[in-house]
Amino acid sequence: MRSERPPALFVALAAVGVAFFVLPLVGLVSRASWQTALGDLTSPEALTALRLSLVVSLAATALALLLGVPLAWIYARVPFRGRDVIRALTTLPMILPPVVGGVALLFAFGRRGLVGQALDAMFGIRIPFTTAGAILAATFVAMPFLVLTVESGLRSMDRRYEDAARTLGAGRWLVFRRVTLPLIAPSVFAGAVLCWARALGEFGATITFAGNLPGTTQTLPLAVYIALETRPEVAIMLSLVLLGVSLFILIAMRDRYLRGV
Amino acid sequence: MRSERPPALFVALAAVGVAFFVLPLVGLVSRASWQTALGDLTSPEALTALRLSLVVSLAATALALLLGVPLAWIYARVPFRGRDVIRALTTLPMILPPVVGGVALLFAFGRRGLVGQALDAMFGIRIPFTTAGAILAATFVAMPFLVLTVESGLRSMDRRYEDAARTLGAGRWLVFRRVTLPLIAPSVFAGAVLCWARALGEFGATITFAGNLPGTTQTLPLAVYIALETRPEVAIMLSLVLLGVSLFILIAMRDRYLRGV
Amino acid sequence: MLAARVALRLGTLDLDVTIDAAPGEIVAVLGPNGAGKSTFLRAVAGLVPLDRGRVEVDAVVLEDVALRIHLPPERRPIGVVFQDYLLFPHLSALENVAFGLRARGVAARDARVRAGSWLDRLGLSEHANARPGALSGGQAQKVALARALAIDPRVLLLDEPLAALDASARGSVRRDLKRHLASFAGVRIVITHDPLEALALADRLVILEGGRVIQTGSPAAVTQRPRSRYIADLVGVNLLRGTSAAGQVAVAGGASLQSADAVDGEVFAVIHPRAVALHRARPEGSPRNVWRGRTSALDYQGDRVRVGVEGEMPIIAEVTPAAVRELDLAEGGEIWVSVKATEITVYPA
Amino acid sequence: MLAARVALRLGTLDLDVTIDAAPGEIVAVLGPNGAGKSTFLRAVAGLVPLDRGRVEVDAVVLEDVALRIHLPPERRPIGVVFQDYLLFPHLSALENVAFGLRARGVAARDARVRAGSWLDRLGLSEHANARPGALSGGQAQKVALARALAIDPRVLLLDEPLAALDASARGSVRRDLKRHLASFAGVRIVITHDPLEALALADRLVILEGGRVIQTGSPAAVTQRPRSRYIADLVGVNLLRGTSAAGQVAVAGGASLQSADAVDGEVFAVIHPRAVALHRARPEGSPRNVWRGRTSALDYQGDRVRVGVEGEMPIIAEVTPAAVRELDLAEGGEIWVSVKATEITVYPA
Amino acid sequence: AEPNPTGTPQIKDINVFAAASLTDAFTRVYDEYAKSNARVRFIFNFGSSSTLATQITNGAPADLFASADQANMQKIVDAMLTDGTPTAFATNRLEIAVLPGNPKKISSLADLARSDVILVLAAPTVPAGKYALEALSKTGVSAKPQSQEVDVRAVLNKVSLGEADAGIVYVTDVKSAGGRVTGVAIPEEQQVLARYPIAVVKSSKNAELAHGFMDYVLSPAGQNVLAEFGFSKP
Ligand SMILES: Nc1ncnc2c1ncn2[C@@H]1O[C@H](COP(=O)(O)OP(=O)(O)OP(=O)(O)O)[C@@H](O)[C@H]1O
Ligand SMILES: Nc1ncnc2c1ncn2[C@@H]1O[C@H](COP(=O)(O)OP(=O)(O)OP(=O)(O)O)[C@@H](O)[C@H]1O
Ligand SMILES: [Mg+2]
Ligand SMILES: [Mg+2]
Repeated sequence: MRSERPPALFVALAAVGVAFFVLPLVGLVSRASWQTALGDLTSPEALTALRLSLVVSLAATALALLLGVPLAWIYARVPFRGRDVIRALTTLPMILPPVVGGVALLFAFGRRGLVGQALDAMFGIRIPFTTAGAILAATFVAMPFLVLTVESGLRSMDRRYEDAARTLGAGRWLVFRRVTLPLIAPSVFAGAVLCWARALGEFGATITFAGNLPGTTQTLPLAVYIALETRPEVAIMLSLVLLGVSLFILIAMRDRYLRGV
Repeated sequence: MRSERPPALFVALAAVGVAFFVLPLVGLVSRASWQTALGDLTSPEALTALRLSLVVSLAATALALLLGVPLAWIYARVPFRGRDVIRALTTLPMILPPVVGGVALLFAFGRRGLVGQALDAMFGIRIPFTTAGAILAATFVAMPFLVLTVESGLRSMDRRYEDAARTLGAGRWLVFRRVTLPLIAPSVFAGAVLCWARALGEFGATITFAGNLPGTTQTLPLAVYIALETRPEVAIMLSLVLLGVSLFILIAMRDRYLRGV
Repeated sequence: MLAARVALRLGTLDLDVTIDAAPGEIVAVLGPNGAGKSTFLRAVAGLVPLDRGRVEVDAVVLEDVALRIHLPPERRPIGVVFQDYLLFPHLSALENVAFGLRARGVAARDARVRAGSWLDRLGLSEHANARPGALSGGQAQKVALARALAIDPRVLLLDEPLAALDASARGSVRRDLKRHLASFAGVRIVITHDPLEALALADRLVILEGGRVIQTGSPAAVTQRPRSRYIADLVGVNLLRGTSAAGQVAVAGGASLQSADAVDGEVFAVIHPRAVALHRARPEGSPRNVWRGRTSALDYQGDRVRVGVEGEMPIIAEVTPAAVRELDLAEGGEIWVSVKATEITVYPA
Repeated sequence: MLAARVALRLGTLDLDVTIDAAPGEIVAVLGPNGAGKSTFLRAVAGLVPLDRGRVEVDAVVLEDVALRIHLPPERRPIGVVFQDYLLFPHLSALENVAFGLRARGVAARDARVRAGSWLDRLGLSEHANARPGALSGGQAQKVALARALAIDPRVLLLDEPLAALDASARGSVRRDLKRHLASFAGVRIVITHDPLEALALADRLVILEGGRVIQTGSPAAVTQRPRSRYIADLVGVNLLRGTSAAGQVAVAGGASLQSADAVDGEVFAVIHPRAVALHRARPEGSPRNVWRGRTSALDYQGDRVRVGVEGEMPIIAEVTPAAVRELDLAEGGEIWVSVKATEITVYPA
Repeated sequence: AEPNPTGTPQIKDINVFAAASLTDAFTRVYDEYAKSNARVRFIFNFGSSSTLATQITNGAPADLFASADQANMQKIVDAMLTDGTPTAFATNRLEIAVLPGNPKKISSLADLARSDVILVLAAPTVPAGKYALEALSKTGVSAKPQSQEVDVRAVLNKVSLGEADAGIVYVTDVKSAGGRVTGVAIPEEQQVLARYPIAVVKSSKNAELAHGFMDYVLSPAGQNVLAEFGFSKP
C-alpha cells in the first residue's frame, strides 16, 4: 500500500474524531479502582457471568452461521420478488433499539407469543428465562452483521470459479463446500467475528426477552448493568473486561473485518 | 446477475432464518392497537419525540461525516504505528453495550469528566442533558458504521485516478474534492445512511449520558421506553414508526449499503 | 462429434449459432469483443440455458429446448479451459487437477495418482504442490488443460487460452498447446480473437460477429476469401465489395476495378497490400488498375511499411522501408497506385 | 528535452534506468511484464519518489535526490496517458479534458471552450458530453490524449496506449495515435510491450529488462542487431551467442557456424527464419552451414509457417504452406537445415 | 427574574429528576401546580433512581431529585450535593402482580413458591427487589425467581405480557397498569414500606422555585394527587 502525507485539516479532524472515541474509554479506565480489581474480577458472580457470556455469544455465532450463511447465499444468488424487503426486514435488528427487539421477540417466542404459545402447548417448551432465550436474543441482534458480510463476500467473489467446478463434474453442494466456501472464507470469518463481538456486548434484547438470572441468562453486560446500581467500581471493571475482549478481537482481526465488511 | 436454483437445504435454513427475524416483527404489528394509532402518533409528545429524533440523528450523521470521512481517509491511506489499535478503539462503540458507552461518555464529557470539567470551567459549556449531548451520544455509537464503510470504499477504489488527477495539476485537496469524493460517493452515502439509521435507534447511551428530557433529549426510542411502562400500546405504535422509518431507509438503499459495507 | 445449435438472448446479445465438429477436429471460433464467443461456449457447457436449440455430443442429447432436456454442466462430457484459467486459488496444482476426479467419486489416493500423471505428461511434476498464485501464465495454462483433460471429456472447449499471457511468452506456449491439443482425440473448440492463434491451432475457422456465424471454412479459405471487414483487417488485406460484370468490378464510391477472375453479380474483391504498387508518377505498362491518391499514414512493421492511401478508392499498400525512402513518401503526399488485374481475387458475396 | 536517471527499489523491482530524449523525439520503452516500465513512468511523473537520481525537463530540475528537490506531480510540466486511460468516470469527456485547465486555475467557461477545441481537433466533438463508460476504447484513448495535451506539457508519457484495445481496433487507433503524436512538439515517451507498437510509433527504442536498460537505438538497429532473447523473440529472429574467430562462430552447445561477417571475440549471431532452408535430404551446393534436426512444432501464421527444429543447434525456420506439403513436414520428423553464411549477421556482444 | 425585551416575565426551567415510578403521578402533580405557577416550567427527567443518581453525581443540571429509595438519595447526600436534608414525601407498598383474572389462583406470598408459578422479581440490587426479598423472608417463604429484572417496570412488563405468572411490584405499578395485571394484596405484617425521599440539589440556580415545588408535593394538595396514584402518606 502506498502511503501519503496527510493534509493538515484531515489530521486535525481525524484527531478530534479519535479523541471523541478514546476519551470516554480513558474515562472508564481512569475511574476503575485497580486495588480491588482482582477481587472484583475473580468473584464467583463475575466468573459465572463471563463464562455464560462466552457460551451464549459462541452459541449465537454458531446459530447465526447455520442460518445466516444460507440466507446470505440466497440473497446474493436468487433474485426473487420482495427480496429487498425481506433483506431489509432481516437487517433491521442491527439498528433497532434492542429493547424493542426484545419485546418483539417476546411477542413471537414468549409464552403468549405467536410461536411460543404453540411451542408451550405442544411441547412444553418455554424459551424466555432460559439460556436458549439469551442465545436467541443475541442471535437476533448479531446475525445481521454476519449476513451482510457474507452476502457482500458472495457478491464480490468471482463466480466463474463455481462454473469451472461444475464443468469438472461437481454438483451444487460439492461446489458450495469445496469452492464457494473456501473462496469466501475471509468474509465468513470476518462476519462471524463481528457477529460474535456484537453478541458478546448484547444487553437490551437479552434482558427484555430472556431476563436476568445469574448462571442462566445473566451475561457480562447484564452483570455490568446490575452492578452499576450498587457497585459502580465493579461495573467499570467488568466493562473493561468486556472492552478488552472486544478490543482484542478487533485488533487480532486487523484488516480482516474491513476487507470482509 | 445470474440466478440459480437454490438447494433445498439452503432454502429451508434460510426460511428458518427469515422466520426468526420476521416473526418478532409480525408479533409487534399484531399487538398494535390500530384504533387508537392515529391519536397515539399525533399526540404532542410523540410528535416532539419524532422531531427531536430527526434533528438528533441528522446532526449526528453530519458530525460523523465531518469527523469520520477524514478518519477513514487516514486509516485507509496513512500507515502509522498503532493504527490497528486506534482503529479498533474507534470501532468499539459498535459492539459495546450502549449503556456502558453512556457511562464512559459521562466520565469524559460530563461536568466532572476529563474534558467536561475543563469545558465547564473555561467556557461554561455543559454537554450532558442537552440536545448536543444526545447528538454526541448518537454520534458515538453510530459513527463507526460510517468510518468502516468509507474506509472500505477508499481501500477498494482505484487510486490511479488520483494519480491521473495529480499529473493534471490538481493538488491534494482538489484531488480529494473532485476525484476521490465523487468516486467513493456510494460508500459515503451508504455509510451515512447506516450511521443515520443507527443514530435513529440509539437508546442506551442517550438515556445514560443525555438523560430523558422531553423536547431536549427524549428521542423516539426513549419515548418508547417510557411509554412501555404505562401505555404499551403507544410504545408499540412508536416502535412501529421507528421500524417503518428504518425499513424504508434500508429498502430505499437496496443494494447500496451492501456494496458499500 | 459435437452438434450444437445455440440460440439465446442475454442483455444486448442476440446469439444464434450452429456449429458442428467431427471427432478429432480442431475448430477455432474467432470474433471481435462482444461477438458472443464466450457465451456460446458457456451455453455448450450447460452454464447458460438455451432459449432455443439443441446440443448433442456423440449422438447423446445434452440439451434440447423443444424436448425440455437440460443436462446440468456437471453431467456433460465436456472439459473447459476458461479464460484466465480459473484455477482454484486455495488448492495446489495437483489438487486442482484431481478436483474433477474427486467430484466424479474417484478415491482420494487414486485421484492424486492420476492427477500426478497428468501433470507429468505436461511436464509440470515439479509444480504439483504449488498454489496457482505461484505459477507462471504458461504453467497455469497447462494445469488448466490437465484439469480439463483429467475428467476424460469427449469435447474440449478453450476460451482464449493465450489471452492471459505476455506477448513474449505467447509463441512458445502456443506451440506447446498445439502439441497437447493434438494428443487429445475428441472435438476441440478454441475461442479466440487473435487470428494468429486461430490460424496456428485450428483445422477450421468459424467467424462470429454480433452473435451470428458470418463465415466458416479452412484457415486458407477464410484468409484468402474473407467475407467481412473484421477478417480482412485481421488478415491484413484490402476487402472491397461491389458488383461484377465481365471482369469489371464496380465498387461502392463509383470507382471500378479490372479483375482476371470472371464472376458476375455481387462480389467481394480482395487485394493483398503486397500487390499494391506505389509510384511517384503515373505508371506506364501492364497494370490495368491505376489511380491517384494521397498517403494518409505510414505504419512501420519491422522490415515492411504499411502505407494507407486515401482517395476515390482507399487502399493499404505494403512496401519496404527502402521504397519509402526512394518514393520520398510523407503523410499527405500525392501518390499513384497500381494493382495488376491478376492480383485481384474476386468471389461471390 | 528530458534527462532522467531513475533509481529506486519497489517490492522485488530494482530499477536503475537513464533515459535522455531530445525535443521532438519519440522514444519507445519496450520490455516484458514486470520490467519496471510503468514504475519508470510513474517516477518521472513524480508519483513515485526516487531513491537516487535526477529528473530534468528543459534544463529545469524536477527532482534531484542529492539536492533534496522533489516537485510534486501537479507541478511538473508532464502529461501522462495512463494504461486503461483512467478517464474520470463521473465526468463527461469534455469535463475530463477541462479538468487539468480548471486545476491550473483557468476559469470554468474558458476551460470548457479550450477543452472543446481539443476534442474537436481529435474529431470527438460529438462525444463531448458522453461519460467515459459510453466511449469505445479508441475514443477513450483520444480523450485521454486530449486531457494530457490540454495542459500544454513539455513531455508526454504514454503507458501502453493500445493495450486496452481489441486486436481488430488496434491498427486504426495506432495510425491515428501516430498522427496526433506527430503534432505534439515536446518529448514523447511511449511505454509498451508490443514490438509492432514500438516500431510503428518510435524514433528510438529503449529496451528494459529486470529494471535495467539492455539496449537502445533506432528501430532498425534494434531489430537487426538484437542483444537479448526477449527482443529476438519479439522480432521473430533466431539469436545465438558465441565466440567468433576468423569467420567461424562457436556457439554454446558445441556447434559452429560460418559467417561472412568478420568480427572476432564474444558475438551475437542473428539468423532470420526466412533465411533458414529445410530439406528432406542433405543438401548439396553453396550453403556453408548444414545440419540435421527434428521438427518440433509447426506454427501456421497466415501465408507462412514457422517450423521449430530441435537438434544440436535449435533454430526456427519460416517456410510457405506449400513447402510444408512438399517436404511432408510432420512434428518429430527428421529434417536437414541449411543457412548461407551471408545470411548470418554477426556483431560484438 | 430580569425583564426580557418583550416585557413578559421570563419563564424559568426547573429540572426535576424523578424515579420512573413517579412518571404519571408527578406529571399530574405538576399539572395541578402549574395552574397557580405559570412562570415556572418543569422539565422532568424520569429514569431509574440509580441512573439519576449517577447523572447527578456526574454534574447533571438537576434542581430537584425524587428518588424511589433512600440508598440512591444517600449517594447524593454523601456527595454533598443536596440543599438541606432529604424529606420523605411518599411511601409505596408492595403488591403481588398476577395475570388478569388471576388464573393461577395466587392469594399469598406463600403461593409464589409453588413450582407451577413462574415468578419474577426485581434484582436484589434495586429497591423493589430488595423489598421483595425482605417481604418473602418475613413470610418465611423461599421462592426462586426465574429472573431478576433490572427494574420494577420490567417485572410488571413480564407479568403483563404473560411471560411470568407473578411478580412483586409496588401498588402504584399495579394501579398504573390498569387492567393489564391484577393485584393481590400483601397483608400488613408481611409488608415492606418503600420511602420516597425528595431533595433540592445544591447546585440549583433556582433553589427557591425548586423548594416551592417540593413544598407543594408535601402539601395536602400534592399528597392528594399522589394518593390517587396509589401512594401512601410518608
Ligand atoms: N450475464 C450477462 N448479462 C447481460 N449481458 C450479457 C451477459 N453475458 C454476456 N452478455 C452480453 O453478451 C455480449 C457478448 O459477451 P461474450 O462474453 O459472449 O462475448 P465474447 O465474444 O466472448 O467477447 P470477448 O472477446 O470480449 O470475450 C456482451 O457484450 C454482453 O452484452
Ligand atoms: N507498489 C508496489 N509495491 C511493490 N512492488 C511493486 C510496486 N509497484 C511495482 N512493483 C514491482 O515492480 C515490478 C514492475 O512493475 P511495473 O508495473 O513497473 O512493470 P511493467 O514493466 O510496467 O510491467 P507490465 O508490462 O506488466 O505493465 C512488479 O513486478 C512488482 O514486483
Ligand atoms: Mg469472451
Ligand atoms: Mg506497466
